[in-house]
Amino acid sequence: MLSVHEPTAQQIYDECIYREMGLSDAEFAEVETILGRKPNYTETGLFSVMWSEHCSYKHSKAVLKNFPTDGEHVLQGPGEGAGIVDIGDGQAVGFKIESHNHPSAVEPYQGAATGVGGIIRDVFSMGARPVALLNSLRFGELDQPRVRYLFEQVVAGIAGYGNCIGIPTVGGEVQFEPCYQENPLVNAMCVGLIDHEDIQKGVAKGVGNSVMYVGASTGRDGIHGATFASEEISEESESKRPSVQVGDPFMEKLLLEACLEVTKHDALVGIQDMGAAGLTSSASEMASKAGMGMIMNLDDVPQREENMSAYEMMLSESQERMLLVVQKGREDEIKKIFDHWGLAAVVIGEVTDDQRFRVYHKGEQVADVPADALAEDAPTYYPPSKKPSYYETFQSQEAYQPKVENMKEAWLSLLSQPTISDKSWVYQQYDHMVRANTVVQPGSDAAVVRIRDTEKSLAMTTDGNSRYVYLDPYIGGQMVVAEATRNLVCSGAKPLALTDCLNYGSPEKPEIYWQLERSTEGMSEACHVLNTPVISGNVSLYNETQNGAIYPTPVVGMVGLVEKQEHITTQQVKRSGDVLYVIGE
Amino acid sequence: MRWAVIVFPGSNADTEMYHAIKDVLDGDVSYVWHEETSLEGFDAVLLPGGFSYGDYLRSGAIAQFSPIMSEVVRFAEEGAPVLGVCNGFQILLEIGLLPGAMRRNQQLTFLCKHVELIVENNQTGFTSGYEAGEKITVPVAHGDGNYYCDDKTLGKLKENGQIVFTYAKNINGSIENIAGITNERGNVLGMMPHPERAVHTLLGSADGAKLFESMEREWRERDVIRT
Amino acid sequence: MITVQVYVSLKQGVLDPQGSAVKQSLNTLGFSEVEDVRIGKHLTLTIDAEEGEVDIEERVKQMCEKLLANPVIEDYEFTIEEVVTS
Amino acid sequence: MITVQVYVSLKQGVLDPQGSAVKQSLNTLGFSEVEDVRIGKHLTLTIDAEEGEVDIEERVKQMCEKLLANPVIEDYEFTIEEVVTS
Ligand SMILES: Nc1ncnc2c1ncn2[C@@H]1O[C@H](COP(=O)(O)OP(=O)(O)O)[C@@H](O)[C@H]1O
Repeated sequence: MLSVHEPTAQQIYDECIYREMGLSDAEFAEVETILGRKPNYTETGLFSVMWSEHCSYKHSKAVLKNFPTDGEHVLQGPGEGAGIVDIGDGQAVGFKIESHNHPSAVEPYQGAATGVGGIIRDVFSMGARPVALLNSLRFGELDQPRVRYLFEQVVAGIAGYGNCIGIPTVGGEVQFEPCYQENPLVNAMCVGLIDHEDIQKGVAKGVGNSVMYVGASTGRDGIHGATFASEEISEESESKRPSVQVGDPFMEKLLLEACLEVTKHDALVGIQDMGAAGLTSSASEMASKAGMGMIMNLDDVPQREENMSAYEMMLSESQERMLLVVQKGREDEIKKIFDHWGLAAVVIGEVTDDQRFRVYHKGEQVADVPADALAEDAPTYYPPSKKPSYYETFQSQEAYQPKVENMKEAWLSLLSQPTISDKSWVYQQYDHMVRANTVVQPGSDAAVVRIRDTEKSLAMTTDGNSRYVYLDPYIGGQMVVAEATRNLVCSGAKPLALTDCLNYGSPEKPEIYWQLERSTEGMSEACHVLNTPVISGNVSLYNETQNGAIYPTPVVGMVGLVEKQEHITTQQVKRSGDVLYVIGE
Repeated sequence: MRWAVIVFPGSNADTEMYHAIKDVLDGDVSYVWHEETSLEGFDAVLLPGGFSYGDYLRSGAIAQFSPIMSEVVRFAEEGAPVLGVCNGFQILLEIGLLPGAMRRNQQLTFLCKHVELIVENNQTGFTSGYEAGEKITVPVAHGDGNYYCDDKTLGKLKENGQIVFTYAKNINGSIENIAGITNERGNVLGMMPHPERAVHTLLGSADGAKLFESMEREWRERDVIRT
Repeated sequence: MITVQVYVSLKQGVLDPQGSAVKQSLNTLGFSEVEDVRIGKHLTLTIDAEEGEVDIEERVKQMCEKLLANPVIEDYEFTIEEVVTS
Repeated sequence: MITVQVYVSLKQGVLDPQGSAVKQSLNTLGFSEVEDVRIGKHLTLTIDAEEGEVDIEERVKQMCEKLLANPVIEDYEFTIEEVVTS
């Protein structure tokens, strides 16, 4: 476990070691230009994780620009932990969805659990109290033992984390399709409530202010997890297995309560979760967003394992950690709050005005890079796009007209499809009632969670239908947004905004990039028409194996406002004798 | 009447317990952090659900050693009412205020849903507002709710009427469908289902309200006798 | 340094739902020779032996009885190994 | 009858939140000599040896790799004991 010796800057260059870390030759050359010299091992690591698809969105930034992101209710659009929308009376709702597909493919329980943990941190780092969780899952067909194992473990992992931390998992969806056999999708969404004045941002402002580390100590977990999430799953990823992290929901519960107290404290300047790419991304993003720099001393970072190198600490993805910027001289006030919850909060650095990100370890400077270079200046690609031949073929075909001979049989066979059949086996494993606000429980179109001491409630849903999107990405993209909207309206809510998770194959393949482009255009169109801006989201690319890519799978999480409790409507038939109507075409 | 809701690190159904007392009784209720050492001035103690200390090792095992717990034991021994729900029940078992132990649910998975309970004994300070044999609907949400005790203990539970609630259908493998039991004296109740989540029809059931009303009535009557 | 291995298992006669499920799965996977599975916990404690002349065995027994095992349903056993640190 | 004891433990370096919580609790209870706790599983398998001339060791290895341990985060070990039935 000792990291014996690290390659020198010259060796990294000569032996192209940066390639193993995920940087292309051109990207490495760009790094050299930025630094005016060859990067050392730690620095190469910083760039490789920050410029990975997962952190930089380098292949998807261009298409994301299409999404409408503002509206009169939007208080915070994409770019922070979660997007936030106004719901009146000084209150607001914050939410976001995120994928944990690759970790769940190798260690389904922990992969799913830490996915839930991560999205919860995104929401409470904004200062919002998480009030509900949802998810969207895709697996292969259930007749495969491995698929059953993945399915059971993913559901158990989501339950294990959400139930323990005490946030109700109120909804979601599960679909089964052969294309997900080796590449399951696990998307988790968290919804939080916040008062306008409590909204926090992840910024490192104020020269001399202290950078504090709180939560779990750092181990060698998930090193290179972020780059791992941006690669195809292969035999090789098997050997990268130790990069999977283990979640500790109990620690996160303490962290959640402590952070919500701290976000109301005026000594706090900024706060951000250490998610993918851990300390590196949280620190450099906070500095970059504020136009500032930062010095960090790794000797002060709480460590769980011995002899960790700077590289390992900077890239560790140990869970349940947060980075805070606190007014100089007021650190003890913040420490006191964490102390009550049995958590350590330690100063590990300070904000500078030189816009550089400098890291020290054992008395030596191990990294010195411009803060912006890691975050804002990451490369953007405009990959070639090509209409796939399957699409042309489908378009030229006659519309398919199913012939149903025996209505009853057809009906029953539909109902027995795992994708359509009852999901109570899933949602009964989730505590969907904890906190006693869940008015409409899983089993209806959207879940409804009341807001205590008001007449208002929030309706929420996750939706996706990748078969449609595969057949026609543009129309399919529209349909995903429309379905989510319908689910909310049926529940008595006015849709407010959405968050999305774009799960696709490799964007470096022109046919797949085309799917990504066309489907997001369709989604954007629907968002414009339905007045549901995109306030947050996540992209998961490279979802493919030797057997090909998954269907293009955009998943939408949408939240709506129910003004009065009497407006809440459920799906179930209420009384015999009631009349059924069909509305629409 | 003053109610204490004990909060352990990892408790997560503490807020609904608190609000149940507020909503049903408009009662005087306070949170008591587990590091406190006194229950001076309180008339009833509520141990809420959740995952105290992550439920690591065994549910409720570590929480039994929290500083407040020796005070809870004293409180119970003086005959004052103590209600433990879900994780609260598990803690009461671990510390020995109630007999038996919990195992993983027979189906090995967490179970959250509304279930039907039978009120087996309405002669307790917790259930006097129910009819004997009444069927009520209350949600469960647990992974370790499979109640176990040896035959001798079971015989005693039956003999003393300590089995207060049973599941109408066995949902988790508990012996004799046991959902809730009291101690011999009848002032400590532990139950896996969540009455505090069933105090409003908006949330699916209001059948749990009578439990808190019964506790308040019992206290009032005892107070009348005392003074 | 002393390493103590503690084994906590369900008392005989107490049904082990987890063990039964694992047995079932093994049988389904083709391991039909498996007749019974019982699942317990295995705790590895690292103990600083230098802290006074304590009776380690007695101390570990206390740990088991107070916290590590629940005597209502569980039995425990342990082994103590002296570890030579170089 | 053959009894196999299987020990499944978390790989070195993998976070063990359960072990940390138990260590904390032992320390608070006055067992300050405890420096580390790691928690794993202990499975006792009862195997019918008469089912053909199988290589028990190989079979148990397969069980571990297929089901009992998750090689991503866990290591396993086992011991085989012949039990003489009277
Ligand atoms: N992964 C999941 N997590 C939580 N709830 C789920 C999940 N999958 C399905 N559900 C719930 O089960 C119900 C039925 O789901 P689904 O079959 O997808 O219905 P619909 O097509 O009407 O959305 C919904 O209320 C949904 O929220």
